Amino acid sequence: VESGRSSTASAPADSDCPWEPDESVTTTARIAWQAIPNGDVVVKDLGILEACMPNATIKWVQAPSGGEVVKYYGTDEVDLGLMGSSPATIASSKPIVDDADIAVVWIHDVIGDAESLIVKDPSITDISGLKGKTVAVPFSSTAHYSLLQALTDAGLEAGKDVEVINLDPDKMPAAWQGAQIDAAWVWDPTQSQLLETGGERILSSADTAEAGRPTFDVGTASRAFITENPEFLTQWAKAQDWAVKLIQDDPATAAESVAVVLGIDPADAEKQFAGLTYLTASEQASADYLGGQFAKDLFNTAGFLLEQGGIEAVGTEADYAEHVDAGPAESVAGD
Amino acid sequence: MTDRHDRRVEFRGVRHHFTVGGAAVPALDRIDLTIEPGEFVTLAGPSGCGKTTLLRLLAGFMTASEGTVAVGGDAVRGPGEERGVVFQQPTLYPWLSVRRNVELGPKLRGVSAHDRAETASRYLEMVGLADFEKHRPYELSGGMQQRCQIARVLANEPDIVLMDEPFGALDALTRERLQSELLEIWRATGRTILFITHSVDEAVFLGSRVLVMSPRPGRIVLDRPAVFSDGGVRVPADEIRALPEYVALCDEVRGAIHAPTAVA
Amino acid sequence: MTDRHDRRVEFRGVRHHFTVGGAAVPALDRIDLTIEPGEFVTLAGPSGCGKTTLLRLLAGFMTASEGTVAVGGDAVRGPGEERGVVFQQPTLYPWLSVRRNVELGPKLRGVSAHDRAETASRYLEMVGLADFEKHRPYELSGGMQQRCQIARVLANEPDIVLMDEPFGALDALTRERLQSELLEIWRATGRTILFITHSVDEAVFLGSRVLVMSPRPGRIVLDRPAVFSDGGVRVPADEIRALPEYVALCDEVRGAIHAPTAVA
Amino acid sequence: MTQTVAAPAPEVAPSTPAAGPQDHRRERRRHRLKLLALHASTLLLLLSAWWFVTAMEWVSPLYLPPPGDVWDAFVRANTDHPVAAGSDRIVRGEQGYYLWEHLIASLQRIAIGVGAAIVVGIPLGLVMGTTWLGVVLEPYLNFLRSLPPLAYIGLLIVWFGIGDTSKVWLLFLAAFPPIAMATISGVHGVRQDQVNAVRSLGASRRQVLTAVVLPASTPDILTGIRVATGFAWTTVVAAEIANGIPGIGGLAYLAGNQLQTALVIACIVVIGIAAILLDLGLKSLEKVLVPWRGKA
Amino acid sequence: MTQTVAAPAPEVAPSTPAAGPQDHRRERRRHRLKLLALHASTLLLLLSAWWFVTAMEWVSPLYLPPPGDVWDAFVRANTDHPVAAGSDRIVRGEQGYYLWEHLIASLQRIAIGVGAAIVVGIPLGLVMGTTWLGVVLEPYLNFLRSLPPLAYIGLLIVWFGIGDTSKVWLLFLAAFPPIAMATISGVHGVRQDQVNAVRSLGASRRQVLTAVVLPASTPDILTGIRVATGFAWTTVVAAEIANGIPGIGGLAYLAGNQLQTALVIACIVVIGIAAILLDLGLKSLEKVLVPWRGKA
Ligand SMILES: Nc1ncnc2c1ncn2[C@@H]1O[C@H](COP(=O)(O)OP(=O)(O)OP(=O)(O)O)[C@@H](O)[C@H]1O
Ligand SMILES: Nc1ncnc2c1ncn2[C@@H]1O[C@H](COP(=O)(O)OP(=O)(O)OP(=O)(O)O)[C@@H](O)[C@H]1O
Ligand SMILES: [Mg+2]
Ligand SMILES: [Mg+2]
Repeated sequence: VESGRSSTASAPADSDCPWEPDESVTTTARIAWQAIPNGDVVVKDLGILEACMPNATIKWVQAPSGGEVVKYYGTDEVDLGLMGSSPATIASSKPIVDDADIAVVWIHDVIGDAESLIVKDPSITDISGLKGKTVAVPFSSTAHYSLLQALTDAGLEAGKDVEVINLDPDKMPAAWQGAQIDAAWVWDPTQSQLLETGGERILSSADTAEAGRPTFDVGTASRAFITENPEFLTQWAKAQDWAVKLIQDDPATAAESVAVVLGIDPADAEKQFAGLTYLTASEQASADYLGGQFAKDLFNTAGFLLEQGGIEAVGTEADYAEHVDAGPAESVAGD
Repeated sequence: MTDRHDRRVEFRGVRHHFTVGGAAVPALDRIDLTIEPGEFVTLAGPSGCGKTTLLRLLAGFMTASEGTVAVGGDAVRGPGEERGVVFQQPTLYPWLSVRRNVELGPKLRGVSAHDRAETASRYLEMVGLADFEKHRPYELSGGMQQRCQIARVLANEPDIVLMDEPFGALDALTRERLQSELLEIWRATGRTILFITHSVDEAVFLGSRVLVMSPRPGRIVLDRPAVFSDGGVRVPADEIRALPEYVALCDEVRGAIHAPTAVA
Repeated sequence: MTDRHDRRVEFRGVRHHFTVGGAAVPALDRIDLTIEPGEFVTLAGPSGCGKTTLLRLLAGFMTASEGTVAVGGDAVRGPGEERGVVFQQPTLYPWLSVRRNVELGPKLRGVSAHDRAETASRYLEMVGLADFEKHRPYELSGGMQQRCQIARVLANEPDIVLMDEPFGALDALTRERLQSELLEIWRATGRTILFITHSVDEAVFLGSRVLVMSPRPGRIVLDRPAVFSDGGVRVPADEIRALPEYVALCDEVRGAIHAPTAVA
Repeated sequence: MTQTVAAPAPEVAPSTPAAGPQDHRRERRRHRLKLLALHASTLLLLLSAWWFVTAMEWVSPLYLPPPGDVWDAFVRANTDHPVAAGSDRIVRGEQGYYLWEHLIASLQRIAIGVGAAIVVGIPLGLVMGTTWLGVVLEPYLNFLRSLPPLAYIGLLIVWFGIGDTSKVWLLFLAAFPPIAMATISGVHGVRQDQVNAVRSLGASRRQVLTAVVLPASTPDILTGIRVATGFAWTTVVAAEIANGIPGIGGLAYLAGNQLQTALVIACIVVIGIAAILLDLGLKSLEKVLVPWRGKA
Repeated sequence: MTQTVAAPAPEVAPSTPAAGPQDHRRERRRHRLKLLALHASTLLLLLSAWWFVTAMEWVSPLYLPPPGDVWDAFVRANTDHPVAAGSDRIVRGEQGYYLWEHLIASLQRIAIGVGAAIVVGIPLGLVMGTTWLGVVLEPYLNFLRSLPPLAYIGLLIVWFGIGDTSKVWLLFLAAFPPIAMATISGVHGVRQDQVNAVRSLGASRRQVLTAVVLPASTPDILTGIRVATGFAWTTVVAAEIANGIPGIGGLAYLAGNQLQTALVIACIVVIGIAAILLDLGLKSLEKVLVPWRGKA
């Protein structure tokens, strides 16, 4: 059995390139993807890249986490990859920055209600009520970052006032059912599961974003690859932009693709769109995001991560700006 | 437990074959044999004729392909403590010392530590291994292993003693000592003994009944009573061996073993 | 390879003790012994006196605690194909058929399939196992296993044949046949043979030199030349056994084995 | 499963009464039928217990879905089906492959990994069991066999990429220490006189290994291979977490992340059954290769 | 590590020339020293190879940091230190525990898990190896031992919570199949005549097991325990992924997620050394319990 077969038994109707294909791109691109409901998996499912760059070779590599994607960069196994903003920050900071030379070229989504703090006891209505309780979160994830941020903002110290334990999302319902945990900061499908079994959402990443600590799922690329393959990245960004618009304009169709890749129900997939904010190329290129603010977000995240371990030192804001490249987004936004 | 004097051994129409590579290899042809309680049966026959097979059937290690083996009227369904077995190849437990090997049977039967130590000492003394009681079996010579095995079986005081060439690896002196010890025990306790040997002299000297088997597939071709081991005839061994009846029986046995006609 | 006639065996001041539970158990006391090439040395002695230990030292399975064992002038440093060993307890390979066990030596030496098949057939025939060549060793009787071992060693044509009670589990007839076959081979090839036996008759009948060991720790207490196995004396076995010299030597050997003084 | 019938077991219990040869064969057939019935009823019992537990809602279907759901997931994973009821987007199995294709992919990896482990582990075990190399290498072997796969999969990816090669290496590294250890243990259990005998026949060092030590250790080696294969199965998920599609472990991992418990359990059952069948094969190999066990 | 010196090995090679008893002791001391030197030099060689590879930057420090970094991480993990250079927030070790505390926590779990596996696995193996129960249960044992921990850890959490109990259960479930299998294999290798002999001495079924089958299988069982302990070590990360602090596997997992490779490797080295020491203990147990190996 060969790997790399497309998911479809019958090809979906619109697997043609939505615009004029660029036959001049002949590069080989290895793309790390993750099972997250955003434009990336829509592009993958519909074969946009393959259709729009018929002479390029696209290899999709499924990765279990952003940390893994960073490692793949370190050993030159991939050229592009999706990761959360935390791993992206780690990858842009000492010491990892010496080994993985990447830039953020795309924001697949801004995490909103997709990751949220669910509490079991309905009488707890805000985060300060968690004092003395146990909260589960997958460590090193964007959710972990958001939780710690929210706790800090509420004047609570993890480990002292609140017991924060590492738990993978798929284990959470079990611990929840057994009353082993009082709350969890987690994403779908576990989030919905906990909500269904009587949990209440008291905070979400949307709130932390408002408080100035946004979390993202970002598209990254090796800087060497960016330099050598500008056309590829243009086509790639075009595809991502197209997918973002598809999610916005025709969520049902996009949800179908997400459902196929994630192996879930399209209705669930469509529901999950609501918790994430998708940005078009022009929005991304603006000063609010890749055009300026995003480097600051990385810098802020780094300052926070330093306390948590994982990085050795926080670079300057300019250092982080080097690892943000709005070029591909701009090239599409300019169209 | 059945009384000792009911322990009659009966082979009824016993045949046995082994299966080797799909083919049946006959080992015992047709054995009909009754051993009365208290008999000292010696069994001789050419190498590979089926002596061990017969003994193992009676021990309950295998089931005959045909016919029945019964002890005290009950078909043999497996090994039992009333039938002690001295194996042709010493079968001792390397994880136990010589003494503990000998004590094993009484211990399994729940005999008190003191009593079984006494029993073991007696039999270890008898077979000349008192000095070696702390050794492990693999630290004994071949003949010593055989003696240890004999002590182990006798210490368990089985009604029927099955011995497969027990004295085969012993020098003449040790052998003679053990022969007379065995006779002593037999006379004193009236146990049934089935004793396989290659020595015609031993067979005639010890047995109250001498059997000879034909070459494979084994049948019993000679079955003679013998009286030389009988307690009544308390004569020195040398003199017994010089008796004309003794020499005659030896010759008869030797002739039966060598008879080429015996091949069925 | 050293020429056969240089294979003189020398024990010089050999002592050996085993360590059991921290304590030293002496097995061989002080052995000084030279065996000339072509001698047929028979070795007798009470059970546990150290015969096997002596043989294993020469075989190279162990190193003497003291003194040296040399063959052809070179100290023995391990087993070698020029010294074939028939073990006291049959040591055959259960994953090989009887025939392949016998063929093993020639095969290891790279003898062609055809030649080794021929050799194996000859020796299997000799020990009477031709019909059992396809059996596995555990499908043989005890005596048959011993014979298979003998065939295996002889088929490898070692210069020095070390045999530890090789005929112990055989009936008289088979034993006599193998005795004369062995003598035949010895006379024809001039091999050196060290032969442990408990049978005084066998020792005297076969040996060109008869040794007797004292009880543990073993020393050599009797060392006599014998001529009865010599090719020159082609007389029927019965007549040899009736010779007064024969009877005298037997008595001397028996006396030496039984001598209580021998305990050092 | 009827193969297990002939399993050699020391007759600790009294044997059955005497019976003629025809009786014997009939007896055996009856025995085999009885065993089949036993197996079937055990299985049925388990299945109904499962069904009962879920029907009573003692365990949330999130952890243990009813057998019916698992069956549905199994069927779905083996067919082309619409992505959702009513949708006209037809997908093939799960993640683009039928379940049996996922299984075959994993089986291939296991076959190569365990195959290499056998090829490397047995000679290594023989050498380590018989020479000073064993003393030197043993700590490293122990080190290796204590390492969590998670610990070194990163390094494997560096060296062998994220394709099949690194997965096969992971399975190899999981499978070969038990084989090497079993071989060493087997070697240490070889009767010294069996080695002496063959050396007296003139065997060289190499010949001692091939002619005696190897065959005498075969029972232990086979047990080692069985343990190693089982271990490889448990490692297949770890190996396939990264880029493991097609692969039944990778599928189980992805499905687990999506809380699709029925599919996870379908995968597990398939893995388990495949493992049972493989092990039966290895066991019958044992019967062919080591007929002398317990006899000599 | 000098313990391994006395490892029994079939003397495949020619033995050393004859020597007196005093010579012997001196010889052995010399031998021991030689081995120590051998071990030390092998280790040194490995360390310098490691250092060289990283110094030449052949492998990214993301996967294999230089020995110095690992040492620093090790020291840091065993001391109170500021959370980052210049910060005045002092933290204790890593994740609030010193590294050795993490190790002890994991060791406790392994001890309980493997201990229970021994207590359950040996009797189960004995029974399965000698009765019809083996035939019935074997498929399920094989099923169990093929399951990836990931597959059932969810169920364990449902039943036993996210505390130590579920972790110990996971370690138990990993450790007991190899022990049971090794026992079964050992039972099948018991010489039939040894069983016959004890039955002729009047042993009951139970007594046959305790007096003969168990001791005769001891070498296999010990190998099984060694294999199982190794498995338990490899499983400790999986067991401690969920809420596994303190625990050296949990620490390694978290450090891996944070791409702190030096700390991961420090954990791994500590795990490996602990495993080597544990295994040496088990091996010397073997020497005490089974002195007859290879002799009878
Ligand atoms: N397990 C077995 N499988 C196949 N054949 C066997 C088996 N055991 C014995 N035989 C065969 O059965 C025959 C009789 O064997 P048995 O051991 O009873 O002989 P024996 O009279 O005791 O010989 P010996 O005096 O040499 O011990 C032999 O031909 C032997 O090959
Ligand atoms: N491996 C061993 N460990 C300890 N002691 C041993 C060992 N092998 C032999 N012995 C002791 O050495 C002595 C001589 O043994 P050996 O086997 O040489 O006797 P033997 O003359 O061959 O006796 P037999 O005629 O009974 O075979 C015996 O007392 C025995 O207990
Ligand atoms: Mg016999
Ligand atoms: Mg001896």
